[in-house]
Amino acid sequence: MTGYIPGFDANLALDAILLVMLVVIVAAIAATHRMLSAVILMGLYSLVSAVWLVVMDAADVAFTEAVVGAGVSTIVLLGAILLTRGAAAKVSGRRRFLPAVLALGVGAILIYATLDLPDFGDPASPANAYVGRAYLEATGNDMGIPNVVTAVLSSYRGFDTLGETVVIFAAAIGVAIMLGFGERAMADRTIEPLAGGPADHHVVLRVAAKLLIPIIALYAFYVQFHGDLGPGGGFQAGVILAVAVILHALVFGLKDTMAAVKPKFARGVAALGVLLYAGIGVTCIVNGGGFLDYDHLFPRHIEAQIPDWILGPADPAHPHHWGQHFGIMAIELGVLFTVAATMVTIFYGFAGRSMEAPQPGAPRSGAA
Amino acid sequence: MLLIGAAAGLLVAMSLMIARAIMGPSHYDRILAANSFGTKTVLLLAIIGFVFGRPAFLDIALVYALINFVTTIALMKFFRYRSLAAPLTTHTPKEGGNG
Amino acid sequence: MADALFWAGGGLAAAGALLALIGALGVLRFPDVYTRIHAASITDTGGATLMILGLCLISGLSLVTLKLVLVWVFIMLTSPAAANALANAAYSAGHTPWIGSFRIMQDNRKGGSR
Amino acid sequence: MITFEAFYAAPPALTAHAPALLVVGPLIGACVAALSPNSRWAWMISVGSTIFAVWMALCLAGEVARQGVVNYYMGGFAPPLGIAFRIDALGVMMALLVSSVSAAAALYSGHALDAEVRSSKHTLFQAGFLLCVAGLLGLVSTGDAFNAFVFLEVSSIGTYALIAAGERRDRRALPAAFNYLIMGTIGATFYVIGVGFLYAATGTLNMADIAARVVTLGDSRMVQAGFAFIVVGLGLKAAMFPLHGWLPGAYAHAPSLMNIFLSATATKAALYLMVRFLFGVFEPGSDFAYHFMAWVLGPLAGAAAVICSIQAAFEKEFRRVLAFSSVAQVGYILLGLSIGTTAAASAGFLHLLAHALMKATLFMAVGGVALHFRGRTLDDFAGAGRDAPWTMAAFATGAASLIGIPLTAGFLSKWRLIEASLAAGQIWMVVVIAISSLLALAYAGRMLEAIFFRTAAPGAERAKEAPLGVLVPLWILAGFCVWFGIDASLPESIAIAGAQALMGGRP
Amino acid sequence: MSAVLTHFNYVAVIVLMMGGLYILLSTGNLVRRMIGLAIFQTSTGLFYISLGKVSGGTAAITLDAVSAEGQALAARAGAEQVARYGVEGVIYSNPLPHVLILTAIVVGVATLAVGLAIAVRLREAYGTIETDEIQALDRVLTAAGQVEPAP
Repeated sequence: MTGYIPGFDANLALDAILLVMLVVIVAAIAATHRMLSAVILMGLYSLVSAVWLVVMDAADVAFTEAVVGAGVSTIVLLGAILLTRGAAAKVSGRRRFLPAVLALGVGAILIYATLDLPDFGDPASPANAYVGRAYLEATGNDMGIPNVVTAVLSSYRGFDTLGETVVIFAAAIGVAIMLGFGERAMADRTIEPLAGGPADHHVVLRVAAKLLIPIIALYAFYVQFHGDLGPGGGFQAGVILAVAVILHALVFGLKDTMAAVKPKFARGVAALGVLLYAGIGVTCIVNGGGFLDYDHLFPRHIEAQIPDWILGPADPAHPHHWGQHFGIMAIELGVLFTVAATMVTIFYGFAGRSMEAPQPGAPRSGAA
Repeated sequence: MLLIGAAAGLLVAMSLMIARAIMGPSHYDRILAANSFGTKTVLLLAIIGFVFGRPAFLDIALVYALINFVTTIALMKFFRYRSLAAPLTTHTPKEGGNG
Repeated sequence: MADALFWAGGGLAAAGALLALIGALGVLRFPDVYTRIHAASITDTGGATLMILGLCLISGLSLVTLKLVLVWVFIMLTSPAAANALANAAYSAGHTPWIGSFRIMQDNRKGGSR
Repeated sequence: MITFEAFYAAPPALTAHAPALLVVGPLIGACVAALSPNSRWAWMISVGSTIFAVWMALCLAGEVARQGVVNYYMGGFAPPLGIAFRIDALGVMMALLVSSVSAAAALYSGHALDAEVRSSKHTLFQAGFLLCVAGLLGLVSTGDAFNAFVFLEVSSIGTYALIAAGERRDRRALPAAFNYLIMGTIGATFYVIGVGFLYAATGTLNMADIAARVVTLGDSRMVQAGFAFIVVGLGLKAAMFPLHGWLPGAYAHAPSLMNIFLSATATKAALYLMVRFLFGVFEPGSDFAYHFMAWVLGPLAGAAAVICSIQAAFEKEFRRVLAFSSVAQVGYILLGLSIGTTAAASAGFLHLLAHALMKATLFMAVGGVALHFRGRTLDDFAGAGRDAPWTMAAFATGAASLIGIPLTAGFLSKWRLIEASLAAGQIWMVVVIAISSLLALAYAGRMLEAIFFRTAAPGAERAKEAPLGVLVPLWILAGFCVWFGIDASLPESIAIAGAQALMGGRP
Repeated sequence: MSAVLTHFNYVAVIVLMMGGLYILLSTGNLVRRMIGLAIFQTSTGLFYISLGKVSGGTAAITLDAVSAEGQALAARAGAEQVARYGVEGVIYSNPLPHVLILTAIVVGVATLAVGLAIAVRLREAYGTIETDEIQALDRVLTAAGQVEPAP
């Protein structure tokens, strides 16, 4: 049996508590001028909002927020602070006034508008009753996979996800244009092990990391291929895979990691992922469907050759949807490639750029 | 009911951790709070799965346990070494690093 | 039988939460980084073990149990490693432990700051 | 309408999928460019895929001429479940504009990148450029409100880094790009909030579907808030008057490739999206959209046309003059739209087209001269007309169009605007256009005076004629400026068809 | 339930948005601005998710109504609700906002990465990441007629 307890709306209570926590954290971020505290608090913000997302039944989003907010964003922010070394200047009272008025104004408009919003949780609201419900009803027949979010993400609104993948690819290009691929770190001496005290023996960490990295990679593939059935999918898996690489770099040094996963390789894989995704779409066109119409991914005569043992024998009520299954799998693979490679590229860009000597004449901001 | 009590206990503990993370005083305290907060989040997620009748969502708890570790290492390296790129050695640099 | 397991599991989970709560109080009240690490890591691992054991009892034997065990393994692998790294880093950075000096234990306000 | 088949030949199978291929072509091109071994290859891919986009846009134009509106269902799912592309005459105009300007800019980039960007970054730069093109093409063709956000961000995120890459010539590119990133993201997030309210009110994301359901809601606060956030958000992206602060820096300090491409297309695409919301989604069922246009949009547009022209007249740097003038010209376009008649809207669209062409010409001419020349202020360009006559003649053509001298595209579109505002009884708009044109005469005259009537200071760096690879696309653009000034039947027919499609047969 | 409770989620999320916007606008530090921007974007996502929650619903990963899980969920929601709003015997929350916000989160992290990369280059070119100082430097150099390329 599952441990469900009737008669108590734990949902609402949790929802409220977590939201209050979020507000407190944001207030603390606004109050601190220490960048590092702000980053740590951002990590907490992500954690809490991910729990909240689970409470809101948004399991896939929670998954993403977990890997992105708590993982990648924090590390990228740390890298940026390392390279900018700025404690934020204290905000003077004059500069606080106008932003506060603006923020309050926007908030007032928003709250004014929410008065007309349907009640929270109303199943009959337009948002929940119209297209959202239609997806729930149609997915079983159209795609035959349990995770409706994955179905909508990669098939019904697959074009959005193509755009999302491209955005990520664009970020890889942007960071690479700005910061390079860590070439500077490769040539630089600061990458040598830093001088440390007698306690700088990280045996425990190295052993733990050695154990964990393969497990993380394995887990990424589980998330990837389990995405049809449970929360997860290409994006989450890609970030997890990248986290494995990042962990390697953190523990064993960027140089070793770059020797194993070459920056050029990462860039190529990022482009290949988008190509794979777009290529699947074009294949559908070639085989007589619309763009990304996975029903036409395979020509009929090839589909007839696919043996039954993969998904069980055909059932007239629920046809196989080979095209949908394979199409979703393939594009999720493309997303995995692009996302993993992009995250690694971004990490290389930030971690691999050592601090330059300050320019003569330029004012230096205070050390962190 | 007990599970809800456990969730409530965890929530209180998490709030205390937020207080520690805001108060500091040193950055190591903040990392500690963040890390401990992460562990508690993992547990809370596991319990929520049971309370809401969908224990299959343990996947999220699982990924948290992993990510939390990596973030803590990154934070620690940041404060201790001011670099994300340098390797963590088992030797002192004189004996030759692994880099 | 299932009911008994359910209550036993719930009890274990609640006990774990209590432990976590106590640990959190410790983190809030203890004077310096090392004592706080001590409080946090012991209760984290202990509380997690109890709680996951409890959840395992509730779930019975299934894929969920496997995942719970995995979560436990991860916490056991990462939490002490992270605590070790943290203490290591704090020590190398020049934080001196305050243990052994009872007088300072009482002086909460100065605790742990650089 | 014109038969577009005269311009292209494509198998019907390709034509049927032109909406998707229009976007996917540059997208695939971007990936291949990122993988390509050197900058030569990347450049060829860039040119090839933008020309492919032009071809697809022409195919689409033929389809639109035949059917009126082209709908294309992504993944074969009809809206509201799936994402649909919806392209009418106006959309085709935008697609043609974006793709052809991008093709001209891509041709130009062969020379420009060598001078402006580190050679190791060329392949990445071309890839980013193609992503921007794909994003804008998707933005103008999509019929889905959220999909539009995705494409808005596809184009923007590429743009931010590419603008910042102008740091090699001028480090002010960095703060400008950062500022643009902040403002652009706030704009995009506002847009998302607005779409969220519309979604809460209607339950759908397809724009046609939203429009059909908004009508039944009457004066809902959700719709009002959605309207406000969408307009402000897109106004930020389109550099609508009080929200234009990011634009001059971002355009003026970007590498010249981005400079040409963005000034001609990026704000226009955001503007086009806003227009579609204003007229296609909100206007049919609500008074407030009408009031907004008459009482907010019109006055702000007029203020933009005057104030930013004054700012342009006092600027010292060449590109900044042109950038401020861009904001002023966006004001003209909005003036036309705020009147709310079909004639005025079509005049606005005509001006949109004309302005895109002339700004691309002007920036390309400046960029072409500046390839081997570090000058940036008006004084630096003294005597450039003698040193680089062909390039500067094209510049003069563009400037004439900017002022609105007869026989140029700019004249005709301003004339139509004046006609339309007279017909609507908005005399003050005629006054605004007249004042702003005088100011345009002032700032364009200053530039022309420096270029043609002054001699370079002795010892100063001299301008050089742009290479042939720049002159060809430059004169193609300048040629369009003149052609559309003499015989405007093609753009006008598109603009009128577009306005009619938008207004649904109002006067 | 009172109106306060039914709209509590929206109001809390809006407060978060305001917080993000305030952090973004009030500070001159570029990295801090990016943090504010990230909060602003994320909380917009939370707003969407709030719209898609269905009370008594569960995550949109379909399960069998006759399974133990499915029956427990149905029992919690109540038979009448399930009959009216359920899909094959189980009430699910709306999956569409989840999909949209997945995309938005990705866009957010992309923006964050690019913005921070630009901030890092700014630091290298100007030696500071405070807006005021950057503007002052620009003003001085522009007035002197010398605008240097970044290193």
